[in-house]
Amino acid sequence: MFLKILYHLFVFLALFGSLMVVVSKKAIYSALFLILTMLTIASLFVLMNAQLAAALQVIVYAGAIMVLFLFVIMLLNLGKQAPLSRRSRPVRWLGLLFGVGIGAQIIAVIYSGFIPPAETTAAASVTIDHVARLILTDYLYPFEMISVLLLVAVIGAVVLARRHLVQGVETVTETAEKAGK
Amino acid sequence: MEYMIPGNLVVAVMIFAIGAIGIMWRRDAITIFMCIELMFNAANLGFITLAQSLGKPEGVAVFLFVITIAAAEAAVGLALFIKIFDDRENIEAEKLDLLKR
Amino acid sequence: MLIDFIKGLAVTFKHIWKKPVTFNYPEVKRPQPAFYRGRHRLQRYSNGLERCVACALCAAVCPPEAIYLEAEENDPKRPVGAGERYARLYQIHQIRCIWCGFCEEACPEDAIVMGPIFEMANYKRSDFVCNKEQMLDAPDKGFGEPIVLKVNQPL
Amino acid sequence: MSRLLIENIIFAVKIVVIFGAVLTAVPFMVLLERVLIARIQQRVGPNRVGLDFIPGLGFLKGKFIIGGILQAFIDGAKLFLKEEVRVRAVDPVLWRIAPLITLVPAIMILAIVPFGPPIGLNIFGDWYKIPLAITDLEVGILFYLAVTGVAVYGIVLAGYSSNSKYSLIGGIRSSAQMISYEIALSLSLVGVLLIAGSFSLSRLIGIQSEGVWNWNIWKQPIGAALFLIAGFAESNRLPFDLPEGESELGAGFHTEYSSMKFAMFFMAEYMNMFSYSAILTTLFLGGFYGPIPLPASVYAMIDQPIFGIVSGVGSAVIGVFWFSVKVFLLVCLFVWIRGTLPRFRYDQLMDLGWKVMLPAALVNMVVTAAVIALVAKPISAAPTPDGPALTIALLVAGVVQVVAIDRILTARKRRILGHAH
Amino acid sequence: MNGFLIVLIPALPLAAFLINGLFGRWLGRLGGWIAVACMGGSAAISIPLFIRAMWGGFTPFNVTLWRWMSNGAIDITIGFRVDQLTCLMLLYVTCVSFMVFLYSMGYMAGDPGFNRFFSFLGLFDFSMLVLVLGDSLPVVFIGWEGVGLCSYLLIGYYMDLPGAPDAGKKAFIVNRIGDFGFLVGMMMLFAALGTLDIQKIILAAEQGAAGVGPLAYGGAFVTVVTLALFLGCTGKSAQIPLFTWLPDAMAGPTPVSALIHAATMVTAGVYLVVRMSGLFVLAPATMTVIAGVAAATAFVAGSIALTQQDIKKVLAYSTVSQLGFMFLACGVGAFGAGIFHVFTHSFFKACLFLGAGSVIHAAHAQDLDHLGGLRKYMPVTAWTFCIACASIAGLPLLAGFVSKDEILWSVFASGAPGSMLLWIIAVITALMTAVYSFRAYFMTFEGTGRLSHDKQHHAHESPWTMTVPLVLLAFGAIVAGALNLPGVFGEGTWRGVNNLLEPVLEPARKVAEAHAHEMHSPSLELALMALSGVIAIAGVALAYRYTLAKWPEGARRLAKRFRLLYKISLYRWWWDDFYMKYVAGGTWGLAKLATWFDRWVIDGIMHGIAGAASLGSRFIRALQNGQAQAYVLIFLLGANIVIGLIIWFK
Repeated sequence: MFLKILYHLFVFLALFGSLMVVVSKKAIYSALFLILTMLTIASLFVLMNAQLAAALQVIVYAGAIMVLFLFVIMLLNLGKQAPLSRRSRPVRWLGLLFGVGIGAQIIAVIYSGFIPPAETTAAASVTIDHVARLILTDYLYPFEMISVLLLVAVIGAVVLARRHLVQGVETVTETAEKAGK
Repeated sequence: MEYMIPGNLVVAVMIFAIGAIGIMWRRDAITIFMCIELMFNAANLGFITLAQSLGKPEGVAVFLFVITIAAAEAAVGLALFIKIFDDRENIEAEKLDLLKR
Repeated sequence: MLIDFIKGLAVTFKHIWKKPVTFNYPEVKRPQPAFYRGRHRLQRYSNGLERCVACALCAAVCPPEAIYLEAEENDPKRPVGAGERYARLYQIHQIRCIWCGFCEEACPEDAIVMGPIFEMANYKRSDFVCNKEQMLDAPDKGFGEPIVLKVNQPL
Repeated sequence: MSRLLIENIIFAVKIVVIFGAVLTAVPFMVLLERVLIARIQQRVGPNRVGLDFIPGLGFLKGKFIIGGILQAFIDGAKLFLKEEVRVRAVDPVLWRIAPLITLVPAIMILAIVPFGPPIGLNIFGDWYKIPLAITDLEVGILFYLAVTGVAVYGIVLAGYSSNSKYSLIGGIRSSAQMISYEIALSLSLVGVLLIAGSFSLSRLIGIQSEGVWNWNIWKQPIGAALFLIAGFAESNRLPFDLPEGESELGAGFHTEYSSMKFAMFFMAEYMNMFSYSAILTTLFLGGFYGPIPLPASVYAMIDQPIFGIVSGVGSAVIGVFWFSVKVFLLVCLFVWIRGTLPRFRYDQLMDLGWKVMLPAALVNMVVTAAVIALVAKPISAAPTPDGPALTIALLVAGVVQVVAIDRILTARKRRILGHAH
Repeated sequence: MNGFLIVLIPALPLAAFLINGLFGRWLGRLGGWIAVACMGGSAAISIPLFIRAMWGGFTPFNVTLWRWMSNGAIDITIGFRVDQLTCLMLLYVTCVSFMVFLYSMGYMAGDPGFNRFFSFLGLFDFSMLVLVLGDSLPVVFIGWEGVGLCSYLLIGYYMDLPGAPDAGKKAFIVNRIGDFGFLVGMMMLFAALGTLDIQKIILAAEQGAAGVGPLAYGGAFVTVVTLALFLGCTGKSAQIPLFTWLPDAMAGPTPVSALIHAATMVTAGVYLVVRMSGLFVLAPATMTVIAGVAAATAFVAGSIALTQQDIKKVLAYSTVSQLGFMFLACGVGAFGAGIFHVFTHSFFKACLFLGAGSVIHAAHAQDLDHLGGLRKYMPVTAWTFCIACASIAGLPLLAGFVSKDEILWSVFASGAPGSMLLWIIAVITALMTAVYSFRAYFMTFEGTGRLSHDKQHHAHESPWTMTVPLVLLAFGAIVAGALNLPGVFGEGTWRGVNNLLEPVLEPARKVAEAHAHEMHSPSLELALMALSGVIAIAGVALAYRYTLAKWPEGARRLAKRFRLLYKISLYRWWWDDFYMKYVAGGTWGLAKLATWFDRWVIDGIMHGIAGAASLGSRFIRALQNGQAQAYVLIFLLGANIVIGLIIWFK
């Protein structure tokens, strides 16, 4: 009973948060509501006993990605945004239409029995052990590719940031290094 | 547990739809980016729900991949935004239409 | 590099066991050196007469013009000061004063000196105007004989 | 009374007791810091409001700490009673919740810290085994990482919402610093996790149970050092207190805060210090186990049920004692380092995080994994300490790494400074 | 013999590599001694292993180290296979390597890159031992690539000399071409069998011999696979057409030449063919190709060696020629004879290279025209060189005689298509072998000294670290033949290597017997043996006549009389020029053609299409307004339609 109330609270918070992401005027509020949504989704994971997923969701999304977002918002000092121009209005309303449409369609798919019914008797719980074995055996190549992707992303980010440095100031250490040489 | 499976999936779909609509409703690129993250999250919720209910670790594995991709995307995307901001003092998606030319 | 770090830690660790170098202030006060330029004092001769002759050199030399004095003729029968005149009113504005010590230098009679007192906090601005009575030494703290000036003699 | 209800009540009591104990400890940590810093700087330290205010204890006046022991409470009272000043330009909502977001994660970490071995309690004829930790999660370490990851938002939001340049710079610095050191923090723990083969804190303590030689610090010297340094960075303690940076930023992110809200930031900093010490103790310093294990017969004797109500009190007391001693010493270490090192420059901070700590953590991870694979330790189900072979191998690997890092850092320093000296 | 010791065999050279590579700067000469000790340790493990395999009870076994990667169909473990063939290979690889290490202590003394050299040597030996020990093709391939890399590093060791880096690159690139063949063969095998484990492949091959499975006898698939694998072997073992790297590789230090080109790397190809013999015999076409290529290589390289001026070049072409012999034996199905020639060859060729190195070390000259009469200065080198020459020339009863005669006999007796032609070529090559090897010996050590005065003054015997390996190797060059006396002396104990390899070669033998031709009589074998002895002696006599007795007028007249042949030999059959002009130049011309084609044909089509598209896109351009949001909108529309269709058709 208690869990059920909690569950509905989290569901409400998740939907509310995601709605506010779209509706909020200031970027920073959007970001904060996004964090709220992510945390409630993590809570939903906990309710489903997926502790690993919950922890990773918080660590990676809330702990790293969203901090980056906040960092950029603060760096760019984004305030309230102006309304869309006249030209974009049809896009906006059509987007609403199609968005609602796709949501309705997928929900229809869910209830039309595409998804296999859950095994009501305690399905074999998914532990870290299982996931680790799976990733390092069957999903080894995706795993390696993801690693390479991360590496590429890191290099890309460094390159993007680096050119900025070369044109502008150099760090104190670099200056000192040059002086040392 | 049982009430969670269709419930979570429906929630996931709704969040997904909200994210998709948000992409078209918002003006600055960074919020659009956040809406994409929202859609990622919705997908994650679906994956984990199915993984837990069917007892299949594959869902969690895919969840891990999604998270990693999101992280990579955030790093590069935000770096790009900073560069764009340096270049033209705003990051409004409407004005980023160089692809047209 | 790590050794340097450990050395630094060792230095601070040693300092933990050393005696504090600070004073437990209100109870224990740090002795001031003789040349400390604290609040002004007005000195006397050993016979109890004030040294100040109200020449106003101090007021003239004072850079922020913090000294104000009014002179008065000495009554020879009951002299207050040793000279022809004495300061009826002698005020130093301590908020204005910059503690430069020029008054001390300028005084021909060694009447004004700066003392060791440094606790001068007050609650009202008006209390910072220091009067002669606050600055004068006690009558028995005087030293030296007054030089007898001609102008002081009855003609 | 159903068993479930009683267990929940025990749970609630544990939360209250632990939370209360740690919150009470915070003022004393402030006092400890002030006294210790004073001693390092050869000052007397707080000695005004002491026990001598209590009638009959006047003779204590001016004595060492005793004289200032109430300072902690007086400080608290001052902060609570002060007038709160709110600048009109702040973003009110964010400005109000920022201190809360800072404080709550600092407290949440306590939920997974094991303070001592479990005790048994007899309630209405049933024996309950009560572990002296609020909960023992399967993913305890991940929980810890998640909570520390969230903690940054308080500071960032405080910086942003204050609508002041200094605060904003403090917030930006904080977020960059957190991102940089979070990775090293997480990676520094991987070695320990590999050794334990689990995320669970109880298991991590279990493998360190038999004496000082089983403590993880011998197996993971680099991991422990990196965790400590990253802990300094994450809790904004002195060599890394750039978000506050009094001399350049006023007070950084909390420039515009006063009174109770400032007190929350203040408390959060000390709570963080406490939690880091506690986690470090648990992961690397044997947790609540003493350096030399007592013989089993002694435990059997002191753990006997008392009045048929509680059992295991003896070992619990010993455990809490050792835990407290270790945490106390680590807090002293925090203060000691604060008293020793000057603040980093910003580029040095980034340099250290990305170019020293991250590679060192990665190398440590790989080396640890390789050593474990070579010594071929099967992951056993029961949490038992490993044989000395693994410890010695990892210790050797760790020492080699320490020397290598030292040489590399020295060479770097020489290269940066030139060969002037 | 447990797994730990087996792992130690490659691990010790690896340790030598790590120690010298990481701490060499501080260890100095001690690092070299450590490397020698490591290699000695490997040899000390290998020798008893071989003795047990040869005379004691020995069953092949596997050592599985760890699972490398496991993903769906791919399941690769890092593991070692120790069988009779491996034992034999281990024996001479480790022994010769040990000699070379020891020798290098003297030869490289005082070189600025001393420890770098030893670390490379260690890595090289590690790779070679992995190659030999690997139980599956990927592991073998690791070693295969490892020796390729190390040969690049070692050949280009004198990186400040003009030719060395280029020679290193050449070796590397030419090897890559061969490796490509190896990779292709490996992938084809994997695609067909789903495994790369050598034993499983051989098992599948045995089924193939019975006409079952993808590896059916004489099928196109098995032919292509074996040809691809053989392409790898031609690269690594310097066969036509990929042999040009080997002579250039003489730019490396001489011990490297001894190690790489005598005993280890170049024999990898032969080893692979023998290891996969069960597979190769299934493709008679491939066997014919191998035999043909090998005979051509032997002949071409032997003829080139006749006229080379550089002592190391002579030895290099001699190596290529001898490798041709080995492949010739494999090509006619006599794998045992081939591997035995590898074995004996490693001793006398290592001895020759090390002797040449000793000469270079002492005389600082390597041009035969400037050497001569060195025997009185360096008697040990001279005698060992002489013994090795006699062995390679095939003077009766020496190791080289035994193994080469075995090959000749196998070729003669195989009855394979064109075997008589092959045999004649082989005999001529054997004659040439005797001539060029003794030409090198006579011109270096006998006759009048042609050294300049100051160099002659400095000529001296080498230090003990260099002479001891020479003596040991010369000893090997004499007695190694005793391990496998010709079959005519009976099939007993002394036919050791053939008996030893019997279990390994059994699948191949079964196939061969199933398709057997007639056998020849022992008396014929004896006769041929006598013939090859005579040929060898004749070769020596020829060499004596033209390099000592009638030097230099006789040689000059000979060159003038066979002007064309002389030119062919001297200019190395214009192989390198051919490659330069037609392969490199052809590529260039092809590129020009492609440029023209690209510019006028492709671009023309492109421009046409583009024009059409730009006309057509006038209408579509309205959709492409450059706004990401509009694109997302269209994407959403598409998703709507797709899901709608799914629901509709459900």
